[in-house]
Amino acid sequence: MTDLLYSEIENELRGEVRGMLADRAPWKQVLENAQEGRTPYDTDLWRVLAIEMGLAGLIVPESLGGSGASLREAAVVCEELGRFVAPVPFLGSAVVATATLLAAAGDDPAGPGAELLTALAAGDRTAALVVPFSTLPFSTPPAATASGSAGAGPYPVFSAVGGALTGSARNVVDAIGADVLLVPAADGLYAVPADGAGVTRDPVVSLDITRPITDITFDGAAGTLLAAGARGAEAIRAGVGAGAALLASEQLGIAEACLEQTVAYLKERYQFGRPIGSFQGLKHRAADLWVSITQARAAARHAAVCVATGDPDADAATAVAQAHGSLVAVRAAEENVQMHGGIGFTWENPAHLYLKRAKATAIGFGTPDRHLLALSELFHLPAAG
Amino acid sequence: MTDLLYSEIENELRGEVRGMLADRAPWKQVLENAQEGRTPYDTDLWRVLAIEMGLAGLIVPESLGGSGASLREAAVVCEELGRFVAPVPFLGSAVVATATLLAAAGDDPAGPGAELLTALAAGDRTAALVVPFSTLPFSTPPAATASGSAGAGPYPVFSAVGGALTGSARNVVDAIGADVLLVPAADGLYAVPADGAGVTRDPVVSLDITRPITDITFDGAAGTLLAAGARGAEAIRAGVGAGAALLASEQLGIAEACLEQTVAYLKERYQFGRPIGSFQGLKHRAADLWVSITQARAAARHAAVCVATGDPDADAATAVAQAHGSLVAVRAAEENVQMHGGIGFTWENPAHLYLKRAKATAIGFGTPDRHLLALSELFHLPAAG
Amino acid sequence: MPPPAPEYDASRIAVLIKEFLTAHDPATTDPGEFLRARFDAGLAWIHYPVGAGGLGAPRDLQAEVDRAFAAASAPDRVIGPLVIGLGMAAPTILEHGHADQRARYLRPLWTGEELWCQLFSEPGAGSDLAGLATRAVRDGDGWIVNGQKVWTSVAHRADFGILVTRTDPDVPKHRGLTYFICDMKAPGVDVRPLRQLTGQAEFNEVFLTDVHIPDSARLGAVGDGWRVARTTLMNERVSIGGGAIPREGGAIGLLTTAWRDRPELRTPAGHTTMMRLWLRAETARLAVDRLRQQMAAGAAGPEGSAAKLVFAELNQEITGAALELVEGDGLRYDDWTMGRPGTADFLGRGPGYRYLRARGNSIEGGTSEILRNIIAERVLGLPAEPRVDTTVPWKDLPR
Amino acid sequence: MPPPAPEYDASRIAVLIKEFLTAHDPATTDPGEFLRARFDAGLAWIHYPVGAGGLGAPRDLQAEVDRAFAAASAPDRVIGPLVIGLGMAAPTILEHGHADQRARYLRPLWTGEELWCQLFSEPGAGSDLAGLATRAVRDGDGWIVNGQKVWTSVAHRADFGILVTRTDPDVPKHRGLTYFICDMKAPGVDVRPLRQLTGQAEFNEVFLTDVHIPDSARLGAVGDGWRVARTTLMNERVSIGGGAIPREGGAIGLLTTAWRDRPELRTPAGHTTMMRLWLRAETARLAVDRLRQQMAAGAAGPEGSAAKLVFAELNQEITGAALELVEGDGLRYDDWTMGRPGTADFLGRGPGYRYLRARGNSIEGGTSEILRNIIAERVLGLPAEPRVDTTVPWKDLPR
Repeated sequence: MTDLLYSEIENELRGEVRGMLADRAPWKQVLENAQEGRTPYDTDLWRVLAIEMGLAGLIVPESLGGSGASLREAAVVCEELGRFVAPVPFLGSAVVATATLLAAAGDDPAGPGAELLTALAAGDRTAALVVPFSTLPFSTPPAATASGSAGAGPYPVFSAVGGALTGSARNVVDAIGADVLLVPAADGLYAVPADGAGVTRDPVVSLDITRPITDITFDGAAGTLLAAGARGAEAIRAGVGAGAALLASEQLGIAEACLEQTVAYLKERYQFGRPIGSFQGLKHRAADLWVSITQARAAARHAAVCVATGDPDADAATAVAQAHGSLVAVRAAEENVQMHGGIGFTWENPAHLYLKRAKATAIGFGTPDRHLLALSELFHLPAAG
Repeated sequence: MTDLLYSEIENELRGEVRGMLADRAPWKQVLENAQEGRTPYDTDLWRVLAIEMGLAGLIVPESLGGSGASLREAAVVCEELGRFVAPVPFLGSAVVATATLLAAAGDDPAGPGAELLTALAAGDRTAALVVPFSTLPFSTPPAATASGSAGAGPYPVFSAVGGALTGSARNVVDAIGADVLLVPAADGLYAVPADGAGVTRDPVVSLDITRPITDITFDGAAGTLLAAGARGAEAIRAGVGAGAALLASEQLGIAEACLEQTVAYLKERYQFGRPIGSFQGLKHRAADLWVSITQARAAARHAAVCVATGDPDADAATAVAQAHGSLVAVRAAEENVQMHGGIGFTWENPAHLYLKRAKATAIGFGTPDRHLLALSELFHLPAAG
Repeated sequence: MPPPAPEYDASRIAVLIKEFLTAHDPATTDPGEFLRARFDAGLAWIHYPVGAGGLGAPRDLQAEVDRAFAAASAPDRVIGPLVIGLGMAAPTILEHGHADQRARYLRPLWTGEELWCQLFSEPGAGSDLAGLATRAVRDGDGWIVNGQKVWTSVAHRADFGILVTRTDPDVPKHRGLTYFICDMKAPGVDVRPLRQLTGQAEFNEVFLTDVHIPDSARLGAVGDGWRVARTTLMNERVSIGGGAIPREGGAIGLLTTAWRDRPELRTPAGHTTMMRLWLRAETARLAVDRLRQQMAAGAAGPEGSAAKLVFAELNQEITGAALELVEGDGLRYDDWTMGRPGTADFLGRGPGYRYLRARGNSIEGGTSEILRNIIAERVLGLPAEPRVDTTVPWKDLPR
Repeated sequence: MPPPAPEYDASRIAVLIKEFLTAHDPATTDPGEFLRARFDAGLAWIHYPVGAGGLGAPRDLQAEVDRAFAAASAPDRVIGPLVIGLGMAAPTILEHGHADQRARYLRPLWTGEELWCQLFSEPGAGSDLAGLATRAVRDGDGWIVNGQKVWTSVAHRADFGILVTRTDPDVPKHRGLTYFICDMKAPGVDVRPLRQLTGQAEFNEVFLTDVHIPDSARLGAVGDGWRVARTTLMNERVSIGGGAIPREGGAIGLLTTAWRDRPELRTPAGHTTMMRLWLRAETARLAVDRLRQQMAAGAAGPEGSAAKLVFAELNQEITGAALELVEGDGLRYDDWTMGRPGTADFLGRGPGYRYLRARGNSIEGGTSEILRNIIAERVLGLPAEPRVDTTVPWKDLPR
């Protein structure tokens, strides 16, 4: 049985991150940053988190300038970032891209991946893996298998001719501010400077106003091969897998924050001469949410530990955590709007920031429906027909 | 748009049936009849309903001694029988078997079907169609199509050699007391005297203790051909279709009775110094049930009218009414148990009679899952894969 | 109101319409003039009394009237911005207004020459509307009003607002209210856009600062505002969710279309979710059909609250499922620019907007929680919660 | 209770067990004698104090003790009928009983020589246990008890019952209760089977008519019965729903097995229902795993109530889906004959029985509604409902 509790180190890390976010990322600031026409990132906040607190290199080995922690600890950071809907590229750069690079670099401390990891760990640069945010984190995606859809693979693969990359991908997360793009190509995984020739990044109007997504097109952009052939694909699988597992922890943080906001409002809001939290119709729903969240916490912990340790249960654990986490985060966010009544439906209340984040994470790295299908295939429970 | 209201005649009919059942079929009597080891039928009650009130021949033309009413009016009777979980073979004999015979007899007033119809209408005899209660009411059942299961057809077809029938069927409803069995055979529809040679009826321990089911085996039993070939199959389709549509009305009656019992208990039961119906946690659930029941009523009416008039929407209307009716009846029955608390879990409270009836009707003539699949095929919404 | 004149049946009305159209050629008459004449002829809302735009005819003939005028290409109004006036202000003025008020307000309300809005909800009084705090204090033959209202659609364009105020804070809350017609152009009425989570500002906040309202604009007696407001609210609930929809009409049709058009999006769970929603949409549709038949037969049941409740739940679940169904496309929004739409649009724009807009369905016009209470108590007769707020003076209530 | 003796760790306990097994050869010692000796050696429940079957050792070592005795094929009891004694009576006697009571009751309770039942619920006092009506009236140095209890499992075989009575109807309900140990063989104790909707009579009704209980059988002070009863109830909730289960263990496994074995039963909606239940069973399992880890780390959270709540809901939904999945077979029941099972069997017998039995899961041992209240109020700190029943004398409450 995996250890589903938080270690003392994790609790300390959580406390530091939470304190910093409470100080530097109150929701009014987050909302202000997310006004239309702007990139929502808070670069000052990211500098503090990435460099001063060392979170950019949290999962990077100490030999490369990182903290040498694991995805387990990074999951705790994701919880807190979710709790604050913090507009920083931790998931895209410090989890997905970094985990991809770690898997690609292997044990070679002198390869190009190692150099890039060192830069990422230092917080000097950020990177993004150029796959759609909706990519399902399994090597043979059931989606493609089941539907026989055109793309066939789980994500678009770029063509590479003599190191010149051509192709496009939609809805890439945390890429708008990235310095380096990690690109799946037919013959392996490449690194491409984001400001290089032949690279076009089109910002997308994102449902989640606190997390930007980008459409990316390469027209013969020059790239450096990081991992050839299957090793590149394996690295991408590791990166997306890490992102998917840890997205469940982010969802846990979203759900917890929503329930806390709901409960606070239920206590302070009076109607009919009573706090509305004294009405059973509302309190029973809050109780049900709390129960779902205790389950989401156990599932997210299990997934984080499994990807951190390479446990053979990692795929199942991730699918379980992401499917359940999506349902719980969305429900908590929707209930938060509903139980706030009219005020929860306004722009000037934080509830919508969480609603948009929650719904986007339900699509991120596979919808619950896709995860259920994956689980049914993993456990030999075939669909009808 | 079909007329979804109750006519004055229907309201009068309802009043008479309800009055009679309230008088002759109180739930304690129904429970007493349903004790283990007994056939639950109340033959006295059936005599009154069938003969004195003329319900046995409700849908039989006046020329054959019936009332000349339609399935629309019969649906109202089904509502009331559901409301009282009345142990009489109305559904099996006066709806399914009678509708089958009507379709088989066509316009021939001198055929063997007509004679039998006259006997049924008079209440002298009852009949049962020998198909499993779980038969889905569509000629090309999606179940068989989709799964490619062994049986291929929607119900077992008996072999017929020179009028001698051989084969078996499980879970036949209202057959234990029937005088005549209507049998699907390879070359048409037959009538077989239930007490004839080669006929074996094995009573089954029924989940629904107020509605008996029977396993039937024929070993060369002598039968009379009622309708040859495809006409026989069409007649069976009509009978099962009528039963399925009207089962939704029975489910409506079940659900209404359950909600009424629940509401009465919520008003009379005090805990914490208050009637428990004043707790929002319970009252909101009662309100939701009431809403579902208003929908079930509209859907059941629509289905009854469609089968009564041969409307082309009949298949869809039946699937909708049965799928929704099953969900609502089961939920109303389950909530009735739950909101009664401990007392609802005992044998000496009527709640379980409704629970068992409701759950059995959810399987009867197709589960909600089967109906959803049928609807998805009818409306070109193909399943995945 | 006198009982409906028995002489009006469909054929008699048809004759009147024909005569009216002969006298007022739709093709050549000025639209405003046409509409005023139609009102004066009693062919506006025919079940209203003579002189108030109607004929005292049976209500169920109205649909035929509207069809006949539409068939003749008669001038008509854009209904959207008039919904509050037609659906809520008019029946309230009809029931509680005196003759002068009916004469002054009903015709331009119906013709669309004057727009109306509703000044009911407040930041501190949502579900508990009777707890509202906007104060009206006597000032000579008029009143001075101070307070803040929210969720006011059309306010930025409206000529009048129906307004509930507190005139006596020393009695229990339901007894100290008074109902007014507020001139939205009066000094001290400040309308500000209220932005929703969709990015749009469909609604407004209205700040009332020392607004003077003449006593002649009072509807009903002083202290009787709650009874008047209930007329308004009753009509609000009937007006929402009662529209006729075809099978697969509305949000479910957008979901099924996506399913049919894009096989690559299909999963087993997606199929089940869609079919279960399809079933619920279909039974909801049939229930509304039945409700409409009941109303036509003059036996409207309490199913109106149910229809609103069901519409909200279904629209929310369907738009949520539709957004996830399109996967990557669901990550994208169409436009966050703050617009000022005149009416709610539940089906327009992209799946993200529809999903977000649907969150309001269970809040606006009576929350789903309040509707469940109404059904439980008024329909099922279940006992009310123990009340702490009906016997103490409003000013002493905790809030 | 003294704090756990720090000297007991796993290895020290292992030595003690080894010494005990050497002194009492499991193969040759009389089982009753063996169990009594094990109790006296403090190896029964090792976290109990010395002299009460324990050593005051850390609770989390108990599992290792039980494993060691099992590995040695030591005599043991059939746990089923002992659950109420071990799980509820014992901790209550330990916390509230005096030395004589501990000495008299705990050893035969643990060895299984005496069976216990619980006389709490009444027809008029279910969720509102503190509203119970069974009266105990002083009679010399004892009490005379009259009343009716329900939902009493094992009562027909039990030697003793833990009993809550009303001793003072003139004070608010929580303050007028007193807790006793009732001799089930005493005159006036009449146990009758209570048949459930499954057909079985797993429980009993117990009628108490002029039953004499000596004051020495009182647990806790007169009027302090509610506090004592809370100890019992707290232990009840911990004991339900906290068991370890493997993936696809329990009811979900029966559903998935049917799915795998019978392709002809598969539909898209059936697949979705199953997979959603599979997911919920898996997350519930992980949550219980985490709860167990928290308890082992000495930081038990309030998740126990959640586990019971979730188990009930899941078991009900899974058994409901499983019954419909098998279609025709679901129309058949296995046996309506009234049996008298000693313990609840949620997984045995056919799908019909499992479905029906599961209905009780959300009622017995605290309804799901009460558990939600507990979570909302004690965990989330939400305000209580307005109470009408805590200040008035019990006898004046409406019921």
